Amino acid sequence: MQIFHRSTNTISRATIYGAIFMVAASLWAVLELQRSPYITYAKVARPQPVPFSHQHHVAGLGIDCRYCHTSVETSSFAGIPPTRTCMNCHSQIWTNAPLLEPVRDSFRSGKSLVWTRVNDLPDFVYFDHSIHINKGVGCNTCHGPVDGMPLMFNYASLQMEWCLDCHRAPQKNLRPRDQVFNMRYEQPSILKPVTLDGKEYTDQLSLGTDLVKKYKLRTVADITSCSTCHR
Amino acid sequence: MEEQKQPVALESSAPVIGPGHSFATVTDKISAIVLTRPTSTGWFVGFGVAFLLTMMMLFAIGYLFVRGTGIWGITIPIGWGFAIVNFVWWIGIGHAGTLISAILLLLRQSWRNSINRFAEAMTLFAVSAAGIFPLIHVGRPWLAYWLFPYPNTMNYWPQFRSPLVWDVFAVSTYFTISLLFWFVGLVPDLATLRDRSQSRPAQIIYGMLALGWRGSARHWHRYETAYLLLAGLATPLVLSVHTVVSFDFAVGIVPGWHTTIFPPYFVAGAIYSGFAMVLMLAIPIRKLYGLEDFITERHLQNSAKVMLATGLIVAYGYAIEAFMGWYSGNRYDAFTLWNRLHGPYAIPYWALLICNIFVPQVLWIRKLRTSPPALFLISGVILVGMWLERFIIVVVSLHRDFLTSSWGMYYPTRWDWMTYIGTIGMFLAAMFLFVRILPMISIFEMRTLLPEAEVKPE
Amino acid sequence: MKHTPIYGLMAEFDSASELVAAARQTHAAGYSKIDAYSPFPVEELAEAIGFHRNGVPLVTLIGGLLGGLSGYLLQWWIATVSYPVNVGGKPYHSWPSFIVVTFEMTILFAGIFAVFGMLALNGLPMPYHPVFNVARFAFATKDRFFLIIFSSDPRYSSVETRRFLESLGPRSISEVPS
Amino acid sequence: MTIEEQNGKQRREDVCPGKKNQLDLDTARARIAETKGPEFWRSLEELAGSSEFQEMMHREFPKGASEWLDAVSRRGFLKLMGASLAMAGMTACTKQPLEPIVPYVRQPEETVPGRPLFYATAFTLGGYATPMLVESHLYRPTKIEGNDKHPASLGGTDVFAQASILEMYDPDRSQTITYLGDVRTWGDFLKSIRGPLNAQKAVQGSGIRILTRTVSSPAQADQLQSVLKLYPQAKWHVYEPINRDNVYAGAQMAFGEPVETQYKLENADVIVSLDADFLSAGFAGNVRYIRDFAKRRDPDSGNMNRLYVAESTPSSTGAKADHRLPVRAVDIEAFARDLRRIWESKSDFVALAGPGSGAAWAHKHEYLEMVSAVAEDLKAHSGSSVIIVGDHQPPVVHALAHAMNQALGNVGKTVIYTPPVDANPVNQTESLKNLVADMRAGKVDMLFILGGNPAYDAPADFGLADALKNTNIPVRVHLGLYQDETAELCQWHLNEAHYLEAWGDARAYDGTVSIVQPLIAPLYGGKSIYEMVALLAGQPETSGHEIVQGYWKKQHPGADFDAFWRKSLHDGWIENTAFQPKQVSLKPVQIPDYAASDAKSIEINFRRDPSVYDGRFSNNGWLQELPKPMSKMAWDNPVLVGPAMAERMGLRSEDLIELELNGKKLTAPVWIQAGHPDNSVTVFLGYGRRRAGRAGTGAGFDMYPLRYNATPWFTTGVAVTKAGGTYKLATTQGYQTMDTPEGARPLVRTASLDEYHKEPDFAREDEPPAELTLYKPYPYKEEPYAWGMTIDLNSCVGCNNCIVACQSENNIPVVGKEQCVIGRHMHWLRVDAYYQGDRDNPKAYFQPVPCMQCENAPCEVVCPVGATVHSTEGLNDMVYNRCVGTRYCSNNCPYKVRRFNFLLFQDWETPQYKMMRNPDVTVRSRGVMEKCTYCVQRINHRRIDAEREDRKIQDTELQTACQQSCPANAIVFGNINDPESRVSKLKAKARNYSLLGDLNTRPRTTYLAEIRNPNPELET
Repeated sequence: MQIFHRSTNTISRATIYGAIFMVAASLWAVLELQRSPYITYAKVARPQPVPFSHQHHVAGLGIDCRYCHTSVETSSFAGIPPTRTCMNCHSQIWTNAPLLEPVRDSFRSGKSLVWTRVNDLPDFVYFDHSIHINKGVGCNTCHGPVDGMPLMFNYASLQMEWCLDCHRAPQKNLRPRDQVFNMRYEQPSILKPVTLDGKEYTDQLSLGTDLVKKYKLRTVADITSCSTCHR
Repeated sequence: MEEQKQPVALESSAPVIGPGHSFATVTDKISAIVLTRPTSTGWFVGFGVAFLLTMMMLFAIGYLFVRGTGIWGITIPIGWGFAIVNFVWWIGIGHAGTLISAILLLLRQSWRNSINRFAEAMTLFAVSAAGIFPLIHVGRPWLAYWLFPYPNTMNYWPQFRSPLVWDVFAVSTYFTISLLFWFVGLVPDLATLRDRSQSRPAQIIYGMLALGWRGSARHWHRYETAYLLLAGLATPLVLSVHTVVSFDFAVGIVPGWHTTIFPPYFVAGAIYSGFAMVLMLAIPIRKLYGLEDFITERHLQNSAKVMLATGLIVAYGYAIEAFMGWYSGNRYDAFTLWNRLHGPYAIPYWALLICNIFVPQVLWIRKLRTSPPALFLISGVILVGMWLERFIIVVVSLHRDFLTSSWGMYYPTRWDWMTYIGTIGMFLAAMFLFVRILPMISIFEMRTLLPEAEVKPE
Repeated sequence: MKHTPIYGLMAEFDSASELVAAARQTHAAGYSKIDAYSPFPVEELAEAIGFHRNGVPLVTLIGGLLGGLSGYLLQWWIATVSYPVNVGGKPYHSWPSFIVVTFEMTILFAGIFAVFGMLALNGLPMPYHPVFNVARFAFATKDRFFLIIFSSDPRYSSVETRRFLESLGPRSISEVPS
Repeated sequence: MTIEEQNGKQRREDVCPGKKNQLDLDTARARIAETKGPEFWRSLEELAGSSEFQEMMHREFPKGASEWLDAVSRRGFLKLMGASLAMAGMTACTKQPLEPIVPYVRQPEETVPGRPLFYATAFTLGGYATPMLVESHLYRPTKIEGNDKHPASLGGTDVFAQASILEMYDPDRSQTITYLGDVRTWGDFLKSIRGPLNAQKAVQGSGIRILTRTVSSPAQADQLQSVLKLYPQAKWHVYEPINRDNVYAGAQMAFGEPVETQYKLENADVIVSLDADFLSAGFAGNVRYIRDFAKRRDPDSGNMNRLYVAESTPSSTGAKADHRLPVRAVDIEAFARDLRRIWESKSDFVALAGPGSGAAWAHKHEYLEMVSAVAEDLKAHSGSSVIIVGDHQPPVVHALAHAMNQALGNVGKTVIYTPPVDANPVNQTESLKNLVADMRAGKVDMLFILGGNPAYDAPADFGLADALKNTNIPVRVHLGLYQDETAELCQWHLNEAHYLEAWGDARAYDGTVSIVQPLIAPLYGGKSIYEMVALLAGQPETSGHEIVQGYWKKQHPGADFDAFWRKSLHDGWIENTAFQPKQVSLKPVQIPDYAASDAKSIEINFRRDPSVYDGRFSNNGWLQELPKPMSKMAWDNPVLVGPAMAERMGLRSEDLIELELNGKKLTAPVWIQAGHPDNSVTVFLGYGRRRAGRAGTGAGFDMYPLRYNATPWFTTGVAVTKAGGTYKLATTQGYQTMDTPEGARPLVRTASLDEYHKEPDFAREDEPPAELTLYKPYPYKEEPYAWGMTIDLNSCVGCNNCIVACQSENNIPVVGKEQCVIGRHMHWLRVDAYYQGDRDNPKAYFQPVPCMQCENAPCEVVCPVGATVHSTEGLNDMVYNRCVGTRYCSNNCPYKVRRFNFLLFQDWETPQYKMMRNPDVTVRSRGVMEKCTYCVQRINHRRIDAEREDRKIQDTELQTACQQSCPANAIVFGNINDPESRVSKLKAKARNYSLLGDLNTRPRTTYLAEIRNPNPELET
């Protein structure tokens, strides 16, 4: 006595292969989601009380990073400029631009501007700007072409694998200390060599390896130890 | 396969299958339980109770997730309590099934054919019950998936030197293989049910599960090979699982844990408790469903003998532990021994010795070996004893270790008990469902036991 | 007799012995495309219908090797290449600790390959099959034994073959519509 | 606070080593020129002044402050300048919420966001100041460190000072001014007070009574004097339950004037303590004394001191004694007399007045031996010995001690006399008695209770609470940190500003004056005592800063005042304010005749509690949960009973007993304390508070009802009976001996000085040699740093200070009594106490146990997720955010130093606690294992600073929290790869051993075995 129709043979096999495929696909999707901007906010501009443009201030007006982020060389925290810093100029120029009203209001009332944090690490991660600057990690190495960002967003995923990528091979990214704040800096190439202590470098690797020695970087084992960032 | 054909086998004891049975009677009797026999109110009552207990477990676990493991009695220094005790206990019980189906198959112990099916089912349910505990006992269960190696954004991996990771692999492998073994065994019987059942839905469901099995000679040939290979694989596996579980302790440095005797006597203990559970299930089932012809005195006898043997191995294990405690001259091990005998948990320890060593010795007596009530009772005692053994190993070793300053005591809370009893409920509920919807005895293997199955040479 | 194409001729027997005997004769008679069905495994039947090649063991072996290798290599790679960390002063490549997982992976893969290999080689699942068209075939999973000669057999002829089967003294013979 | 105050504030050097940026004049002047004070505090106004914050504060139960769950208000409040408070929502792979970041409007130029500043100030207890430095993150004080420059501490602190930071942030502190329970403003108070005050002018203030605690502050004393000038008839009363009346009375008896006695223990070869617990917090000068005592305990120095202790209640001092004799407090006098008698005239023992003259006495023989041996030893060390008497001993004993110290020629060498630190050294009990008398006589119209909680802690027979309630005092004002039992009985309650919020000054035990400078604007806008007294003195508007600075301007007139002031603030004390030794001459002392005590009748001792002192700290969770040095008891004050007595009465620990004294009955649980003298019980004050707060209310048993004016410290004649029933006590160490049926375990290893000289490396248990391994050990030697620690069991006096320091530094939660009972306390560092030998007079040992940072760490191997692994510098890293909480590591840790968050122990809601936390340490969530990290956050900061300056970390610049605050210098931490580091040198010592070394865990933390220096005479 025949219970099933012919077609069930095909159907049953199809379902089996289908199931296997579906499981694999969904797993892959989850892993992708983890790295997606939806989770990391990478390259996603945050809402801000004032549409401050780094592009205008850095590229346009050529203001140095440290003018606003004053403690970047001395402290773990780079520093967010107090309203007063904005007003240094904006008490002269754009004095009644409606866009800047929140700033003026803050300065009048003494109530702080409440920005949305852009490069926000989890609270169990302890990052120190000063030491990275000191070892020759350029601002835009991590923050990306800030001078090209009308609205600020974090350039990298800021996920652990991203940190490790550099901590496992710092030579890939180091540059001379005097170039750290140079937004236009390019890694050495045949066309654009970089000179350090009179020596000309045409490729990043040799430059990086020398800088690792020159700046006395700790070993990779050292800087990939857990307590380097977690404590 | 001589003795396989001999109802009256090695021993002049009862046959493995009652007289006067044919392919038809065997088939009908077993499939009837599932297909035609009306569901008794007893079944509903039993299942209802078991189900309620399962709900209680879920409630306890829910509350656990809300508040944290602190609702249990665990503390520092006793970081592991009921959860791990129950885990080891259940896993141990889960050893009988695969052992019966795999090892006895390889040893051509044909009497196994009538008990392997529900022994395997029992294994699956026991392992599932066990599997719950390691998952919920961690502080942050929602992160338990970190124990699996998967490509993650942290570029960080499980730590493969830890016995807990070994556990994850051992237990999940064991469960998967047991499931496959069970299902493969079921396929021909599902086909039988497919062809026997009258209702359309039943036909479709059983038909789908039977994968269109039609008993072709070619299929049977490959089937037998695969089945045998699985048995061959499952045998070392079943031995490895409790060995790995014992590593959880043996690898640690805690006095009372750090000993090389653990793997063998954990395995023995597992089989010990496993058979006890099999008997506790088999005895009532054969009575309720009138299967005395298939699960005969012979089966009870043999199981009893296995218990007796493994029980003696376990006893040897205890003896060696005690001996090493004294012989090693290590002040910590020596104290652990003293603490077991005279410490605050002395009563459980003595109770364990009585349950696991002294009581089972009555199995030397033939009369008791063959008396279902007695066996039922003794099996119960053994299950309690084996639970106590795990309690002694986990809790009593931990509560007084190296620094006297950090000694402590362990008192289980109501949540500990609810979770434990709940898992028993879950286990029983699953068993109830199993006997109701699947053939609890392997029909096709029973057929092979019949004289008419023999092919007369021309 | 309808015009539906015939899948084969099926003879029903009462015992395993008869079936085996019949199968032997059929095979001897030169029929190659035949099959036999029994409610339980009958050892002699496979060779009786002339079936010898069995791929399952090989598949299982492959599975085992695959599992074992991947298990060990994974651990080795994690511990020494991907993220080497100093755990309790042990060497990165602490191979003794890696044995357990390697073993379990071997068993797991071997088992899975054995089962699914078997099913695949048997062409299962196949819920629909012509033989089920024969009503009596329901007893193939109870206490009856069947022998079929497929119509695809070169020596098949509805008349000749039927006569041949009858000569084997079956309980009954039925045509299997496909 | 007002502008000037802020500008007046001075920063101690930013204690990030290498960059010693002493404040130079210009920048300082520049700042003073800069008048932007308010902005200076802007962030804090937002925090303390913001509406939702105030609202929160005024709620009755701030605990359930739901509005703080809303991310912005909470985070905005926390993440000032983005200084992350490490609110680790430690779940991986979840989408992070958008977080606000709130910059200043105008940033004070001295602040570098992300770098802490350190300010010098002082903590005052019983009038005595403990100098200290306070770590401040963006004007949030987070951690108290010892002031290593200060002569009175040399860098140590005591538990009360350490824990006082929690008190400041206590959400249960009184947060408003109330009149009969209703919220009022300072203005309301001023209005209502003006009339009555003017009325008092007419009668010269004859109706004004001011009750303060002990005042050592010159400025405040000066204020009060001026008040008394304004109102000649007004009276200033002083009372503290833990007072030094007997000390001053004893001095009076001996010298005819109340002088302060100071000890120079660094010069003492032989120290005799007559019931004086001079090594524990609460004893004037204990921090410095511990340091000096420990310095002389080094067995290798060749001049190790010897300590004899005859004491009633077992104390850490007794535990450190080379010879200890349990004597009931009443019999200490006899001991003193006998001592004197023996070395004055070598009379025979029969003539002794000692205990048991008459009654048979268990320790008679011991006693006789001890007295004579001590006498001999003292004689042998004339000029280099010292006799110290406990504050609670009667004047006559003090007088005897003075006499003996004189006769031994110790004065000027080991003992010096100075004017009293107490600015108004009246007999406080008398003072309070008079006050109550006046109250009852209706002479009091206005009563100002400034600090203190007399309604709770006054002698029972004064019935002060009753007097407050039932006598007609028109104006009763209470100024205090809490709405306590006294506040309840006063119409007006003013919320006091915590000392970390207000200006002030105070004297250390040696007289040195420290300026108390505020670390933060008053969280609840409280007033300091100074401001309150100023009001009485008729200057209601003067700020604390003006008062204190003004006073010192008077003392130090002249142009250089600014420099002087800044230096004083910066260093933490005012130069040349230490008292000069005072020449005093011994009067012919009329020692009253000895009335032998009744050896049969049971004695009861009232003692300050090692944790909550007199009860003022009873709402301080850190202190409540701090295991008391000897009993390891937390959250309770059971009655201590000696083993002999317990046996006789069939008592077991946790049994309830009934104490009856002067007809008053009181039921409390018993704790059997080894070494407690027979026929004597000890009760600790400060518990059973009714209105303390969420931690203190209801904890323990109130013993004050038994404490009478006549017998404040001890008396015989208490009736002890079994009450039936038991009471669960929370002890963090259930088992206080190293003995097991299988023999004693070598945990604390000790030897006598002679044995040590004979066999210096006796402590080294056969540890397996490093090369005994199958595989290549990790090459730590190649690293620039390898961190290690030594703990000198000889120096450690078990003062518990390290525990609190660690708790404060590492955001360690308080779990409460119930959790402690099951053994879930969270202290990363614990101090084990072991007793050995005769239970009636055992030897006692302390052993601080942090994480051993084993090189072969058993915990790491078993962690399935690699949440605890080794760093290249040998740290046993614990990665909270990776931990899934299997607790396997803890099971496998032979030292059981790992702590697990079984429940959500951290308070994630109360905003004050969030402000208090150390932003450099992750706040652990539920289900996570945690443990000592060697203060890795400090290591990392120092390393980064060092690397920025392209140098190595110096040995002295990096200190763990426990090490920094250890008064005894028992804990030394450093780089063991540097042979020159202190830690390497100590590890090279023969008596250096590792705990459970035979397990081959290779701990980085090792111990220096304890060496005792017993008197050969007494060695039997």
